[in-house]
Amino acid sequence: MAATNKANMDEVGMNKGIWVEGRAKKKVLEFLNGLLNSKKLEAVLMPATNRTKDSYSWFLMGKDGLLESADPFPPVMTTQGARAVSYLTKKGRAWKKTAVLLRPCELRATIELAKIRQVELENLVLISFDCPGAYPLEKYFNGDQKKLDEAFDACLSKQAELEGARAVCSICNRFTGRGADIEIGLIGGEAKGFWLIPGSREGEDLLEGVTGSASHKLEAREKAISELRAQREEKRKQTLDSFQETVKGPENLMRVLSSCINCHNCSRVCPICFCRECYFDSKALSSEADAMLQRAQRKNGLRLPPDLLLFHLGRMTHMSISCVSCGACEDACPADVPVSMLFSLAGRNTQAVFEYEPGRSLEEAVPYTVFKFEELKDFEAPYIKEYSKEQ
Amino acid sequence: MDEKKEFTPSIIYGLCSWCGTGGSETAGAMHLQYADNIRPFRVPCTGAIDPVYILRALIEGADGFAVSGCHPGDCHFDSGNYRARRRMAVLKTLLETFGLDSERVWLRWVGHGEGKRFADTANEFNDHIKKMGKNPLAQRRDT
Amino acid sequence: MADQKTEKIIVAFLCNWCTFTAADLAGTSRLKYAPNIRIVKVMCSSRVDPVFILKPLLDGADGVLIGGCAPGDCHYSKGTFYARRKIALAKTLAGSMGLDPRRIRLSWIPASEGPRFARVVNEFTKQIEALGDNPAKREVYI
Amino acid sequence: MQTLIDSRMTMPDFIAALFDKLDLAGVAAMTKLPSGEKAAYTLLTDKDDIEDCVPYFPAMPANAARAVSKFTRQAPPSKQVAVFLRPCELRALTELVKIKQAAVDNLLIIGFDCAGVFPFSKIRLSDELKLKEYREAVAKGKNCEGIRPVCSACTRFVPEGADIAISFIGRNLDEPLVLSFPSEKGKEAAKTLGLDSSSKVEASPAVDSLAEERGGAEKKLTEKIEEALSGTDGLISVFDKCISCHACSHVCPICYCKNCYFESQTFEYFPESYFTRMREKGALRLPVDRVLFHLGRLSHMGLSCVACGMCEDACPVNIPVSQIFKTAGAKAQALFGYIPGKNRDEPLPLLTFSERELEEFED
Amino acid sequence: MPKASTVVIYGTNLSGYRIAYALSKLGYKTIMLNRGAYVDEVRNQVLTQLPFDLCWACAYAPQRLFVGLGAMQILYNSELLELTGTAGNFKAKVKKRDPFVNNYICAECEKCIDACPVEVEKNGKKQKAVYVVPKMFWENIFLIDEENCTKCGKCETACPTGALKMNPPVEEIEIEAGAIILAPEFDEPGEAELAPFGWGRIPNVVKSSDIARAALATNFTEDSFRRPSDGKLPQSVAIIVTPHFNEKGIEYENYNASAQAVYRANKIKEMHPGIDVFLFCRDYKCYGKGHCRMYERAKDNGVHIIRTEKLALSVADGEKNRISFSTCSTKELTDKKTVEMTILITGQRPPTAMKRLSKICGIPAESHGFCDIVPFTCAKTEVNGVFAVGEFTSPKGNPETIWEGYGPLREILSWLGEKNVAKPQPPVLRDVSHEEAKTGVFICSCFGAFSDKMDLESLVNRVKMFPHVSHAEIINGCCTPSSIQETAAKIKNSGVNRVVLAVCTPTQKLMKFRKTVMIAGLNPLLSEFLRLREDVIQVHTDPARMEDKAAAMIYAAASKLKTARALPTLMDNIGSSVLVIGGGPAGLEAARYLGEAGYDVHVAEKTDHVGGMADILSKDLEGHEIKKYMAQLLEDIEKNEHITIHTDTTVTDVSGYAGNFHVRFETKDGETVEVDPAIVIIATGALEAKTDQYGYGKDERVMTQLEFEQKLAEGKITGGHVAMIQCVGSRNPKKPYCSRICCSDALKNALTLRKQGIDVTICYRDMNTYGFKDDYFQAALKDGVSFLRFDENHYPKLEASDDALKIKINDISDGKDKEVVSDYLVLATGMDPNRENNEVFSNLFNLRIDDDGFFDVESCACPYEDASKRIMKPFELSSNGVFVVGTAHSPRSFMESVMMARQAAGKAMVILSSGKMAPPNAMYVSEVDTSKCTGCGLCVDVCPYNAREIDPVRKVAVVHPFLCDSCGACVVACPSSAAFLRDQREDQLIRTIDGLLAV
Repeated sequence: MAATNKANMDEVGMNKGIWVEGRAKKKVLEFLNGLLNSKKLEAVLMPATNRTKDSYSWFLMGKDGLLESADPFPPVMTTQGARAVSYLTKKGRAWKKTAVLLRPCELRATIELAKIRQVELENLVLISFDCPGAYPLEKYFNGDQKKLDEAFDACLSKQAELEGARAVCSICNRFTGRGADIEIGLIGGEAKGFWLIPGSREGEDLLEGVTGSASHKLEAREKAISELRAQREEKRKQTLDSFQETVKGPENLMRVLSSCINCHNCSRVCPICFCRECYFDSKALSSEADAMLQRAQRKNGLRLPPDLLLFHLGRMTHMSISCVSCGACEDACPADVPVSMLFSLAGRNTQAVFEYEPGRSLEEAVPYTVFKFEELKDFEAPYIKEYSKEQ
Repeated sequence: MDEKKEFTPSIIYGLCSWCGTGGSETAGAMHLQYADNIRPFRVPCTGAIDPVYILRALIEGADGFAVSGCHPGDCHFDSGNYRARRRMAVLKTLLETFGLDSERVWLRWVGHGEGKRFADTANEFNDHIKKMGKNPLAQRRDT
Repeated sequence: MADQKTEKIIVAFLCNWCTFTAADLAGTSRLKYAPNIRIVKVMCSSRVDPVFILKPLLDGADGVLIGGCAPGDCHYSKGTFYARRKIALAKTLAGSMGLDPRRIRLSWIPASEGPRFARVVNEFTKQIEALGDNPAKREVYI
Repeated sequence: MQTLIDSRMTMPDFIAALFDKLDLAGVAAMTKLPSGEKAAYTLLTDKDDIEDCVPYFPAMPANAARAVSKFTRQAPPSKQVAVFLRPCELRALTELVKIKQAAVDNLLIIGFDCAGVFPFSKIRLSDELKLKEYREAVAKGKNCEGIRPVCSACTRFVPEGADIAISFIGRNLDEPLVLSFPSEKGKEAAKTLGLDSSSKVEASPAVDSLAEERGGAEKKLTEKIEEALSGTDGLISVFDKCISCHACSHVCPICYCKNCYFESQTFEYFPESYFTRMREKGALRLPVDRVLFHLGRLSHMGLSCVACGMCEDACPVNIPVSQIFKTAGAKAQALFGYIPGKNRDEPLPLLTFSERELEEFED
Repeated sequence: MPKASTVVIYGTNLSGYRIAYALSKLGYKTIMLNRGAYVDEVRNQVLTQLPFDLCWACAYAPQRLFVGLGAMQILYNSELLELTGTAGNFKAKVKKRDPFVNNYICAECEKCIDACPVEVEKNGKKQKAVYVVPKMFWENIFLIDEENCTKCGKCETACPTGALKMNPPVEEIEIEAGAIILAPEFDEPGEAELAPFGWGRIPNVVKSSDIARAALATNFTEDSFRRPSDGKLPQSVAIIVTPHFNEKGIEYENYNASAQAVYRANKIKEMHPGIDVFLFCRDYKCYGKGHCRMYERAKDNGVHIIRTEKLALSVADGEKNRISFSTCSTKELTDKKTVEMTILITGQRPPTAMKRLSKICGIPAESHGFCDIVPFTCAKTEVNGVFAVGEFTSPKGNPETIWEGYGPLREILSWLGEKNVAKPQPPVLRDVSHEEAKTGVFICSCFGAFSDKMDLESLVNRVKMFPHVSHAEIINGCCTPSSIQETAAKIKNSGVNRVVLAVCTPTQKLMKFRKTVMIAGLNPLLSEFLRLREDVIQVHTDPARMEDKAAAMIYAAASKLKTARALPTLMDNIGSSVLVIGGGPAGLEAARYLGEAGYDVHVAEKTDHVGGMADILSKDLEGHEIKKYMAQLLEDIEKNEHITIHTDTTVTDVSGYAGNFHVRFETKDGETVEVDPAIVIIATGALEAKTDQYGYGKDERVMTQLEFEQKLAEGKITGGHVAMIQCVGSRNPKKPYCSRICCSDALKNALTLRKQGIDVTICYRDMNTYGFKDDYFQAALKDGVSFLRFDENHYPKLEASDDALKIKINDISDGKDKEVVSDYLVLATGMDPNRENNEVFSNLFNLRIDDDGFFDVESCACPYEDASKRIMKPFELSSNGVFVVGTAHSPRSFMESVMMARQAAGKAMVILSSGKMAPPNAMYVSEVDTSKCTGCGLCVDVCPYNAREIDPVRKVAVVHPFLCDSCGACVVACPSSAAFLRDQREDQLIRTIDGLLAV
């Protein structure tokens, strides 16, 4: 259960990684099959290539073992994994003990969804890995997939930047699977092998009996991670700051949004946007023709369907605090709007207000549900008592 | 638009049904004069103001949106104002992030008995928005 | 590929007034018919949305049978006319989308005709057996 | 055949005249966005803004019928508003009126011949070369390179059901408009605008040649899709990449449901159901009901599909949704002899019946 | 002779109000005798005796809504002259004079003021002889300045509604009453009492109540701390808890005097860390919930807390106060501090009304001059049928006073006849669901007052053109009986089915507006009430722009109404039985109270017998016979057929919600009992704290106070010397609360010992004897009990040898090290929460546990003390229907636990009596659109009233409407607008915004 249970984490500690030599993809599948055979697990939810082998999809696999095409490290993110977990457990806890393989951002989104009861973590074992990023769907579908796959595999262990990765991936600073029940440590292993690191009691139990050496110290990995993180953090800051410059002000922002077709597909694939009916598609915003004519009069015209900017900004007020910068929105945008950058930027800033990191810990309440008595004074307009003396 | 005509901003003032409204009523009872282009928008509690309303107003023609309700600790509904403050913080952060004049949105607590504070806030906000000028966002047809 | 020997599954949507009653009659008359059928009672055959037909086919049922009152005999007077249009649509769509329309059958079986119900089930079962397994049955990629 | 009249007005003049003489409350048409790169369907109320109108701009960021639906669903305008619509948008609007998702009261519908549109992410206002090619293709009555596949196979490119129709194929876009007035409302408007039959114009032969080219393309497209969709394997392969985002239905002008059936609680399962199904098959692909969504959606709206191509434009994984729906929709429509968007008064096929029909489907 | 049913309430203190409210709910009429010319002229506690600074207007005012609804009547300028008859059939002779302006008819058009020719200077401002009292919460009160009025009669002629009567006669009436409640307001100490503290003679000495009042208008900002002499912010402040310094008449600390002082100190410090704050008290009496934490905070904040026995104030120089004090009782005033401002925490003095009322009603005063109450009863005086409540019976703070209003209900009812107030039958409403929306706008001219200020005709013409408006017209008014009828007729005749009333404040006149719409046959959800007066008429001057604003408001309201839906008021049936968990004195008292009122009560007790800790106690400090009382209680319980006792039981499962719980418990034999209580009272008590300090547990001579008391009762203590150490293991950062009872117990046992001639030494930190208990401290001093006072950081040390216990202590009274040689050491260990128990019930009933381990008051239906705003709300169930009473709530004495149980039971009785319950905001409750709801629970998390939960099967939110107070927190929390308020659906609010921008 809940991998991000802090107490759990502290107890287990982080220096217990098991070093496994060999190709990570193969070994991880062996490991999972082993758990299925030994009935420690009854099912695994993870990506596998689809029939036409040109894309990936989520599969729940069990009794007969994993599909041959199962791939713990897919080069693209078709459906955000947290959504897949949500499909499975929205109506109740997983029926059987199930391992789920998630990218770090999918893991974070899963934790966020657990907070809002769209995911039930009980009976799930969350496994995550050091993610090199993912290709944009469009690039992957239109490019030379073999080459791209090779480049991706090469990146898995070398902690090199994935060339052509999605914009959000290239500035991702939370690229490890920390917080999962089992973390697959690729960084620092230099392709010779990888670590399986327990993040909870449960993870520890599952790793029992996995043969590997404990000799390979995790320090190398920690060092590599912190270097990469420092780099990424710097890059993230710079990229978002300079991106902010390009979208600041109504003129710039509307230019960026001008290709938006108001299809709301970004929210539909968003793992955090869990509403069954989006507020911005609801009756709340519908009005009579005359009212729209009036709006048109006020602002020299009204784009139809209306409320395009309201949708984006409004959605940000609803979920940017929980935005995990997974990039699913941008992949699904048919109009090439840099949605994920917009949301990453918005999320960075709104999350900072509450020092909230989505997906960091299950125990951290969603900021809208809690408050402190003394906080956020800066957002209040200070009263100048002498303002209108004459009265 | 007549350029010479003084700019009269279009302002919505979101008031909670208790203190915000009470403050405005006290101002009324005391016959305090304040800017007449301010339109009251009444909700049960500041905690019931969805930032979406404010965004909608700013995009659709308002030059400013002020919110007043019970002081912290005084909420008729226990804690609505604390949550309101959080939402307003998010909203203002977002507006700031995208350079959309976060100063067009004000949150200031006004108690039931604070007629003067209410009128002052209305006037000050009006002057403040006048100084800021028209809301460029509200003039765009592509939003 | 599909194992021809597996038991075929036929999902049947039967209208409460005619065919479901006919099935009842078949039972009380101790008529023997193929055991492959899984009955879903609906109040009227026109309640059967094409989605109800397509879903079992995609999820691996080998056939879908819709049974209702004969045109003109509908308990709700016009239901079967609408039902016929819907099932025609379902079959046409199935045909154009790569599903075998022969796996869908619409039969009007009045309440009094228990034997006919048994016959239709047997016939349809045979027909489905001849068609073999629905390829979607073991298809994990669907 | 409608009488064609030379209006002696270019597009801007025409819109200005509409404003002036018909006392319009507004005009809705493709309009340049202030940012200058793109155009969007926009409601304008000020005559001064009409210079930004670009009704012909060959892109469809949204099917305008959806926009008109948003505009009129709650209540139609109390004063007349002119709406510019492409033929497929007009057909979609007609279908929406049937299901009460739009009203045409107080709308003056201006339709125009459509030479197709480019995928919307592929065209900008600044793409002069492309636009020039497009104009030339229009004048010649040929398919322009780069327009969407469904557009190049669209044979219903002349507006049906407009109040004022602009004849466009085979003509120069900058020249005065050639109009016809198929409806009473249109004729009334013509009178007010001071247009009479004295300036009759002949129909352009380019219309027929384009029809022929499109007819051929349509046949080819149908064949291609039919082949791709053969058998369960075909069905799976075609939709294999689908990520269940449902973007196709969300931009579809016909899919009017507020909460899509396939996103409703009906299709949310309890966990045990997933595991049982997984055991039966060995593995279960998630999200489930992916193919069912497409088939089911077809069964819900295929009879009204106007092949506008929005779905395909919006698909983030390049599934030829529109081509599939056009092909499958056409077959279903043929079953009932139903032509969507043809006639506002014709009932939807599933809401009517005749007593003796379709007997081949029963036994 | 049949009993009378009306109840006369003398005075308007909060308790009286609460009784009036509760009786009206129960169907009885009350007549309140208000000695002032308007409500609150004689200040009751609401303004000043708050535990904290809070604006209470919104919570206090709703009680007034019952005034004028028939159930509660207020007589102004009234006095009780004579009381004859006996309980059940009193005849009260009352003198009264109606107010000049009848508030229920007055439209507040101010025409009288315009007409008045007299103008005088008052406080630097010009004022007419008829004038408005600055707004009292919701009402504007019109008064005539009798001194300057020339009686010209112009105002009376000008009054369009006939509300103003220039010469209302003084009348004498006789009221037949079943019971009399004495609830006069408190007497604030005046110059005489406060003179020693310089009040009235030394500049910059202010009363805390003055600050509290000022704070209400400035909302507790810096303004409340300006020094009076020059309006400047003082750089140093002294706060003095005056009751501690034995000045005659105010020496008894009311509930929150110490707490108020510390609160005030913290407030100043937190706002201006630079100000030096000195707090002078003798003891810090912090026995209320959370009070010790405030004290800890004060220390952290750097407040200088000076414990002193004596002090005096004088002028230092200019406008500064010099405070001379001594920390030692023997020393003269040697230490000095100079401050720029002094705040006196004043407390209450004995009521001046006591003498008169004593004569009229025949009730005796107790020794201090307050009204005497029969022990173990709620508010019962020695005369049957006459009750006394609130600060009339002892110094009190708000929470106690308010709760006291519920305590005596059952006893009051026993003297009353048949119910004499029927609920008004609402008019039949038209079903308009099938009609197209037609909105009518009715614009009030306020009898011409509005039309003087702006052109209403023009507004009407403009409004008529709005797309959503089908009818518009001017009305005269909508607030006087006749104008309500006229307007209703206009609405009806216009044929509209949506109504916009552009009138004045609904905060005050909501009921009238609603009534108007209902008389017109429409559901009020189809109407909007705009404040033309407050938002336009009174605050703007440019007529054209006033019209714009009014038009915009009307436009917005009309657009909002377009999609309004009429829905019936929700009602829920509630059960009639009660479950009491815990069979201690508090639980049993609650059970007896409700059982005798005829409600079925189940008592679930964990152990094999009921009675709890009371077995051990025989008398309390005041000498009340606890044993006798308990015997009577058990006997009453035994013979009451409504009460079922289940011993040896464990509560295993709770489902349902307030009003309709379903509780299962198991007995020791594995038997399962299921009950469906409407209300649950938790009285599971607390534990005596144990300690390992001072050799307790090892040395038999060291024992807890309770153990000692038993020994004493058994006669085992016959001689020697007894030492007591107070506050062992408590009032420290680890356990920051006072157990409230230890000081009393120590005094009680010490006095007993002294009677036997045994020497006693009490080592203490603060003598926490509150109220009249302080008498016993004085008595103990007189009786020769020796008191040694130690510092909180230097507890006494024990040196134990076989022959003696040597206690070494530094006495801070004189700063000397002392040694006490004793035979017994008695430790005041205080109370510990029953954590295990509390945990269980907190899970079962969704109650929170507070930082100290007791039940948190915010989450239960019995908010006492710091859940301040909710205490005021009369709404019975603005939380989850679970009352926590007695020591499970917080440390209480025996008597206090029992009283608390009665008060909760009284409130429970009011709820149960209704059988049905509508939500507090009956019409506007929040609801769920289940097709949209995803069960994310955000709404549950933010609901302050526990009114929502997730249905575990359907995975959607459900609302318990009568817990919902319609705040809308859930609506905003829900991103997909699956949560909505009935009158404010999302689309309606968006329409409103569009509408406001449309004109």
